[in-house]
Amino acid sequence: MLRYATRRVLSALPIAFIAVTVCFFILRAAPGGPFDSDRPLPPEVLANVRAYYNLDQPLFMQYLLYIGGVLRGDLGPSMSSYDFSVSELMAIGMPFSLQLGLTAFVIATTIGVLTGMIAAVYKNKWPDYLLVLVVMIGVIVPNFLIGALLQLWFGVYLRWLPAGGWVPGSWAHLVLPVAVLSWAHAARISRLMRGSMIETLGTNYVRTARSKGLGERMVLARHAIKPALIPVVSYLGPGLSYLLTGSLVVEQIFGLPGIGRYFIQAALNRDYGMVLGTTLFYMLLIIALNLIVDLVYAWLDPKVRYR
Amino acid sequence: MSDYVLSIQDLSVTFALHDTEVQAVREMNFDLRAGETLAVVGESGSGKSQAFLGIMGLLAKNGRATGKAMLGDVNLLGMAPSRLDAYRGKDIAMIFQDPMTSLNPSLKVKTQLSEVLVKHRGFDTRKAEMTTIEMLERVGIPEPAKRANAYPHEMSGGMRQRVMIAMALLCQPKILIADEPTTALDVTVQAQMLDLFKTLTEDFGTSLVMITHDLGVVAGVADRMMVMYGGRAVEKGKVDDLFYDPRHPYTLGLLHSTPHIAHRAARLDPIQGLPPSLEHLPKGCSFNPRCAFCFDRCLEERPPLTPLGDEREKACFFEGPLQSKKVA
Amino acid sequence: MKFTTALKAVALASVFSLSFGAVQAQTLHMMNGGEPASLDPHRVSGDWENRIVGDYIEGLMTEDAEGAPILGAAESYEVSEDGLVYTFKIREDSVWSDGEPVTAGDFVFAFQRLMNPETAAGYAYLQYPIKNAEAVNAGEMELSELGVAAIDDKTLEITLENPAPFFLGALTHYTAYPVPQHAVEEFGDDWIQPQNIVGNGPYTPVEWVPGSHIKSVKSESYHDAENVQIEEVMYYALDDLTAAVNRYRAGEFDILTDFPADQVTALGEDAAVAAFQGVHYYVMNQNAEKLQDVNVRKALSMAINREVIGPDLWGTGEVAAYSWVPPGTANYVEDAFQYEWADTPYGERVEEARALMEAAGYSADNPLKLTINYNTNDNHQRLAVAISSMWEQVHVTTELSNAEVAVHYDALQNNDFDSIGRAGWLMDYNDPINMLELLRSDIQYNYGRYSNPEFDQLLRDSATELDLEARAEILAKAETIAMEDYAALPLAFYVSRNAVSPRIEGFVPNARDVHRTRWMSKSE
Amino acid sequence: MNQTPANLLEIRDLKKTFSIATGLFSRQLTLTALADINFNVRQGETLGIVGESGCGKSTLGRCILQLISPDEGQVLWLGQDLTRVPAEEMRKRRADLQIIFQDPLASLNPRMTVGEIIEDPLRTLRPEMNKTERRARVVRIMESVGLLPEMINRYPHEFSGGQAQRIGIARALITEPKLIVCDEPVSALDVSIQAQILNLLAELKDEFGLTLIFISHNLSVVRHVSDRILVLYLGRIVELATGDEIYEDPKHPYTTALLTAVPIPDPKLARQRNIDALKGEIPSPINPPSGCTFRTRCRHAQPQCAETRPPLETLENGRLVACIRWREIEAEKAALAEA
Amino acid sequence: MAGLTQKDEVLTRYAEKLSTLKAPKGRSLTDDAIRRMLANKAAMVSLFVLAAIVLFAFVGPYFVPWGYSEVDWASIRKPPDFEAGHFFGTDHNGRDLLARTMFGTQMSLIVALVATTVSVVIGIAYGAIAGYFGGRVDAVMMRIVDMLYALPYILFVIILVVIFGRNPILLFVGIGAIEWLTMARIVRGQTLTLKEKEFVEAARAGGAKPWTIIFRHIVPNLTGPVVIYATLTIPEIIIVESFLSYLGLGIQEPQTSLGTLISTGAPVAEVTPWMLIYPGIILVSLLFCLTYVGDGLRDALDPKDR
Repeated sequence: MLRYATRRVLSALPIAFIAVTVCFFILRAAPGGPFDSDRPLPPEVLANVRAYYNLDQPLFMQYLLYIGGVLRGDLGPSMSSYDFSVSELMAIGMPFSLQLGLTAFVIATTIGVLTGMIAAVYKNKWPDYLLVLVVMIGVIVPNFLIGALLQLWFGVYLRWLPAGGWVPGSWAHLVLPVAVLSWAHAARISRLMRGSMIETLGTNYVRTARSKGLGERMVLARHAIKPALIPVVSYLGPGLSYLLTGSLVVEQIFGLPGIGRYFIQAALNRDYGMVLGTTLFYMLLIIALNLIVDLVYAWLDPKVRYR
Repeated sequence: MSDYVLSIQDLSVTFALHDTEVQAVREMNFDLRAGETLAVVGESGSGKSQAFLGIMGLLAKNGRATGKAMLGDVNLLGMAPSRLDAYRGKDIAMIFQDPMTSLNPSLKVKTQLSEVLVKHRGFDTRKAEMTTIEMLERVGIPEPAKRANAYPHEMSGGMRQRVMIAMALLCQPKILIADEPTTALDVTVQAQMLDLFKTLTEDFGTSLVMITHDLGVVAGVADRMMVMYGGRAVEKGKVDDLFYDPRHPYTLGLLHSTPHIAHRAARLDPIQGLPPSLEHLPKGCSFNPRCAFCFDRCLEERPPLTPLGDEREKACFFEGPLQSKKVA
Repeated sequence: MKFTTALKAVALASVFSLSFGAVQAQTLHMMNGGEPASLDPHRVSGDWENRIVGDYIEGLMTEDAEGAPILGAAESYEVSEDGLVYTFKIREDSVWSDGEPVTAGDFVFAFQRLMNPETAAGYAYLQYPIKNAEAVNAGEMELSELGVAAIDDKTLEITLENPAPFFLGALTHYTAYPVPQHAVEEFGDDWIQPQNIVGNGPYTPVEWVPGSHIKSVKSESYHDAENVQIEEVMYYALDDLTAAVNRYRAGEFDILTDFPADQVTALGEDAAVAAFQGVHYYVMNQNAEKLQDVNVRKALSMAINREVIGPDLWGTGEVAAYSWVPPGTANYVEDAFQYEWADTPYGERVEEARALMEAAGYSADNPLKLTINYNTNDNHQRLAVAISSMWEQVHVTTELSNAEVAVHYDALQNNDFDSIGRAGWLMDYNDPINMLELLRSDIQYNYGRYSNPEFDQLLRDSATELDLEARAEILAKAETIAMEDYAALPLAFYVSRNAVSPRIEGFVPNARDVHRTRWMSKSE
Repeated sequence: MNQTPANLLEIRDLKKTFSIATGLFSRQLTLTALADINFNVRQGETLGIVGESGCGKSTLGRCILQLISPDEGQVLWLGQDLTRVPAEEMRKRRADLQIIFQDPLASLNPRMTVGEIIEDPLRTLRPEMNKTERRARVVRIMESVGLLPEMINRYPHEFSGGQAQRIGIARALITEPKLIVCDEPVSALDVSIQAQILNLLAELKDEFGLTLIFISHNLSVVRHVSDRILVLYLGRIVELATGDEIYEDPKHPYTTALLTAVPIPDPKLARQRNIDALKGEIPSPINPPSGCTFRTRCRHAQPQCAETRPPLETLENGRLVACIRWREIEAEKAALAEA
Repeated sequence: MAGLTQKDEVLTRYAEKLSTLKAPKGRSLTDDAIRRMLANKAAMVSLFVLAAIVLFAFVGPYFVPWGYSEVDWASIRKPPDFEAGHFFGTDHNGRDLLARTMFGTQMSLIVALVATTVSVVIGIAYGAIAGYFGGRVDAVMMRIVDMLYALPYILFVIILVVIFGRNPILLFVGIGAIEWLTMARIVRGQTLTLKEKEFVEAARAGGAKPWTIIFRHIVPNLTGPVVIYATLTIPEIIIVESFLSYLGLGIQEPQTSLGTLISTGAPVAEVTPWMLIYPGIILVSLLFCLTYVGDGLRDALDPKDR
């Protein structure tokens, strides 16, 4: 299994490398630079600044320098933050983003699986309709809108929860962001789970389990859940990608110190180091989590072995 | 107290479709003696499987079984699933056609077997697993302790069906229902399997219901048989009687359709036409469009199942000898 | 290691964390806008950084509650007759927050560091009035040749290139702040990390959670500490202004330093909108064939109904701009210029403009095709949409094209745009030259490449003119020339938008939009 | 070997392996599906091929039709090696060689009407025909296989298995083939329909002068329709003989075992029968036993069976058998019968 | 050989027979699907609403008094006003919200269709090639897809948009080009199955050329899953578009889309609620309907579970 994991990671690295390379050159090809703003710098100052960031070097040299840095774990300087390097900003934002993302991921997956299962068991009865409706909101209403409305409702009108910000250790500050972030994911999981559970409940082996007189709860818990989870689990990878995308918005709306919000600002400001750093981070995160997802998958479906 | 372990009275199975209802099984009656083997023969759509799924409470959600299925003094039909679970797997067990899909692909073999003992016999896991391994050995699985730890997909079709049999027999049920247990298997494995059925039911004193479309399978193992057509039993009786002296044209047709290894006929003598759809059963006798002996009465009236003595019953108005008349 | 210190900052944040709801009376919660790029005065570039930096470092001059220059770290100053040499006396009791005295040497060190090409300070040019500054910054002269010298520990002498009546105002800018030489030399670039940082201002930063906030606490060693009321300031970084308003309304912020114009009603009485020295304008690309005709440019300008922009389009009441230099600018002639058609009713103006366009050969069938380039922003977009609709009346069809800031300004600077480009300018210091320079032919902010030798000459003349009034007249003349040339399209003067909770006192709306925390206090 | 010109098809040393890639970077496994296959098909006969699942019988059928290209060996069609015929020409040659499949519904494109399905081969193989001609022929052939021409515009899913199989047969017949490979044509059908289709095939064979290769796992069916029967085990021929010979006098122990395993629809016979079925199950073709591949399940296996692969021996009148001990076994049997 | 070769006489007879033949058209799979679809109430209601929205978006503009970019200087930021003909009110530029909502709906639909088409085209091409050629080609191609799944693709969309500007066509070709992964997987899986189907083998036995097999036998049988997935992709893309609009990377003014309208409306939900409510209602009902129609189509085309 360890060998499998290692090989998976190793085989994912080239694509990460290619992606970073492509990003690097696309970013450089993009019009505008990190120091173009409404207050342009005088040429001499600009020259100083460019020298400071090695931007005066030939492009390929810059690339080599960057890659060299990445291999040493140094993601280079951020062009919009003098006091912290990209690595430092990542190191600060990462624990938070991970906490937020994984909390949402776990909660959403759990809720999605549970609601999907309930909906499947009560197929075409009122619990099914109700759950499907509630869950659909997550897919249908854009998350920035849900975010703004929840903030307004729970933060401004009711004042039940903080409208934003982050105080370490305070769960109250995480409630709204996690809710917004999980909703869409939970919705997708729930829909998938409902479908696959309905299918599983119609399989011959569930019929076999029933014929053994196991009792409905046992049939569900031991015989149906695991196989029904298979399509759900294989969606978790792409689902995670969606979820992290959502975190860009959530971090921005709720003013959270994660790294998601850096990305957008950085892309707009041509903060090369930051864009690449964020991209790389998300990529590695997704690769890592995909690996975990695959291991879970192998556990669920014994036909898949680590080869 | 009857000597029947299972007594089915007026069993009907209906399925609610989008805007109609389809009756898959109509007014079925039969009794099963302890230790005997009853073959239920019919082509696809004859209702043979649905009848027994109905008895086991395993119909699809839109299906409903009515009538009585007396397991001793208990009526299995109309029982809440939670109560039914006390009998299913313990007193009455079932084996399905397709061993590939009937075993849970994500659970180890021993888990799927031992849970039956845990549930019905109250064994602890260890004891249940021990018993499981013994049972696997009994059904002829080599290296049972090792195989118990395997997943179904790691086994061949024959092995899987052996596992299914082992699973069904764990609690030494009174009744074993085998729904086309050998159809998906090779002839050689089929022969082994039939052998196994014979030995095990004798050993455990289990009554066996063998649902099949293959008369060859029936001939070797069954004591009595019931032929089904269009959701109804059309002929019942001892195996030898039905094979050597069929009284219903359909039974005869089936026999004539089955190729015989021992003699090569120039032509088979098949039943003409196609089996009816359950949604549009012909008026009168359901078999009338395909029947060579059909006459006016058959078109209007449905022949009831009438006893002929010596446990024999048939549902046909035609009284003459069947052999002499050729298909029109 | 920087890495570990950053983590410590987070750890620190947990220790200092306040439970939500229990707002301490003397903590000011300020929604400060963007994430600071740095706390190093030589590295920063935005007003959001200025709020933090200006609270922990004090220059020779600082701002009063109205934003006017007053003495800061200096207790007095003298200016030489020719206006070229400024001599400052630094407060005797002025110390850095670690107890080290603030010396003239710190200032010399700071100015030299600012101009050192290796520092790569983006805003160094603001201190170019200082003798040899430009050459030093370009690496053509030694640092020691910069016109800043320490006469003794507490006396600083600054020599200028030319007399600059705005120089005292320029000294309030963070580029003129001192930096603690001892700390910078000890920690290098890390002197700015919360555990190393020292300042001479009323507050000292103690915690920085990037992406979330910076916290500063009152510095007891500050010379005016007894009058500083607020004990603690939280500067929150938040890009989403709507979210900011929501959090303000949820009681999480005391001050919003910006808000979306449409939310003005949601904020009610709390909204503090004030004129702000700066102008929104449209650049007209003078190199574009179709804009060569001054009458076309005039017609375009006339056809714009500036009165609807502030009150209706943006909803924050920006004043219509019929001139280039914002009203109330210091060292200037009052009402120096205004278009003569400014008071003509809009309908008539449109008629006149249409006539001009028709004279230039345009008609409904042969419209003038323009593209308005603007940087992505809701207000800019609304303006562009509105103006394109206004121009429609004078046979102009417009295409709108937006890009984000970097791309937009890159295009403007390289004169790489079709015809019209949006721009805005906030004055760096309170002097008309800061506005008028934008149209000088040899300066890169002159995006439209307006070029008039007469105008350029007048600006040169003003630099050597010592008499303030005469200088003002020269500049006024220059403004008139440029405006009559329709060098650019002034649209509206900026306003600053703040929302201030009634709990806060001492916040005075002003044209510089500078509000130092030391002047404020907070009540329950 | 007796090579009469009446041989329509000759198979020489045919071999086919499949490589199974277990993963992108892992090593490949080789599965030998067919090896050392040699036999002839005579004009007008029906050759049955039997064996358990996985024995290679379907692969053999497809290799003959060049739907799969064999690794080695020749498929001589009227003396010409089909494995060397260029693809374009092979396509034209397909008019002569057709196939009927096991799963009648799966073998019909669900989005085409019956008429289109039956007509389809004509479009490529008889480009000279116009639409009416093609249609007329479709109607004609539909009648021949017992389908009502009114059904020409229906879709496959509207038919039952038996009817669908008739459509499949019609499609195979439309090009006027000389040889049809019937790959388990009745195993998916109900008993009563099975017989109808078998009868139909027999009729059509006479009517159109066809030669059939009839693949099935059901020995009773094969016995019923075939003139000669080829028994395959793990990709190799173990016996080839006429139906009567196979049934009455099987030489290979595997054939014997197969015969005893066949269910007999006759209760008395069935009860008498000593079900001396095979031990165990068919080994994996990826890693077949050495020597005689059947030895692991053979009652008569001796140590020497593991050493050499038994050669395919030709007996009188072209009968083939691959067992080094068949004579001894025969003697044993005779001795047993006497005792 | 008595059979077929006696062409002339026998076949002429059959040709005559053919001309008088009454052969009723059978129910194709599509007919069946349509029938099932018609029986699905939720899907039919959704389809009806969807048709209404499409009509609203594409025909509506001809019946409203204001153009989508026309500024009414008399009413800037005004609530619905029937006298002035602003049935949905106006935005902060004095533009009629009804006209803009119509235009925005139109744009969102077009964008979704373009992007979906792109994803379908790429997905089919990629999936069919991988599936049809199989083996190593397939393994490598699908491994690439697996790995691309691991990329935070929205980041690339953002980078692309930032770089190539806000050309809507380009933008949504871009989104489509990234959305194709799932499509490719579905098509590939389906192709693999179809390729092994006996009717494909039958076609080969009937002498069909490879491209005939692909276009006549494989592609038509892909329609089910492709249509199902495409209907599910449409709402997905509308959401992605609104996300980009929120980031300020959406459609170029004065053109608009539902996403843009909502992201401008959301911040002023309290001040000028009509700016959020009307486009919001349209967006939500559009997506709801698309989802139900998608579900309905799936049930209709893939009637495994009924």
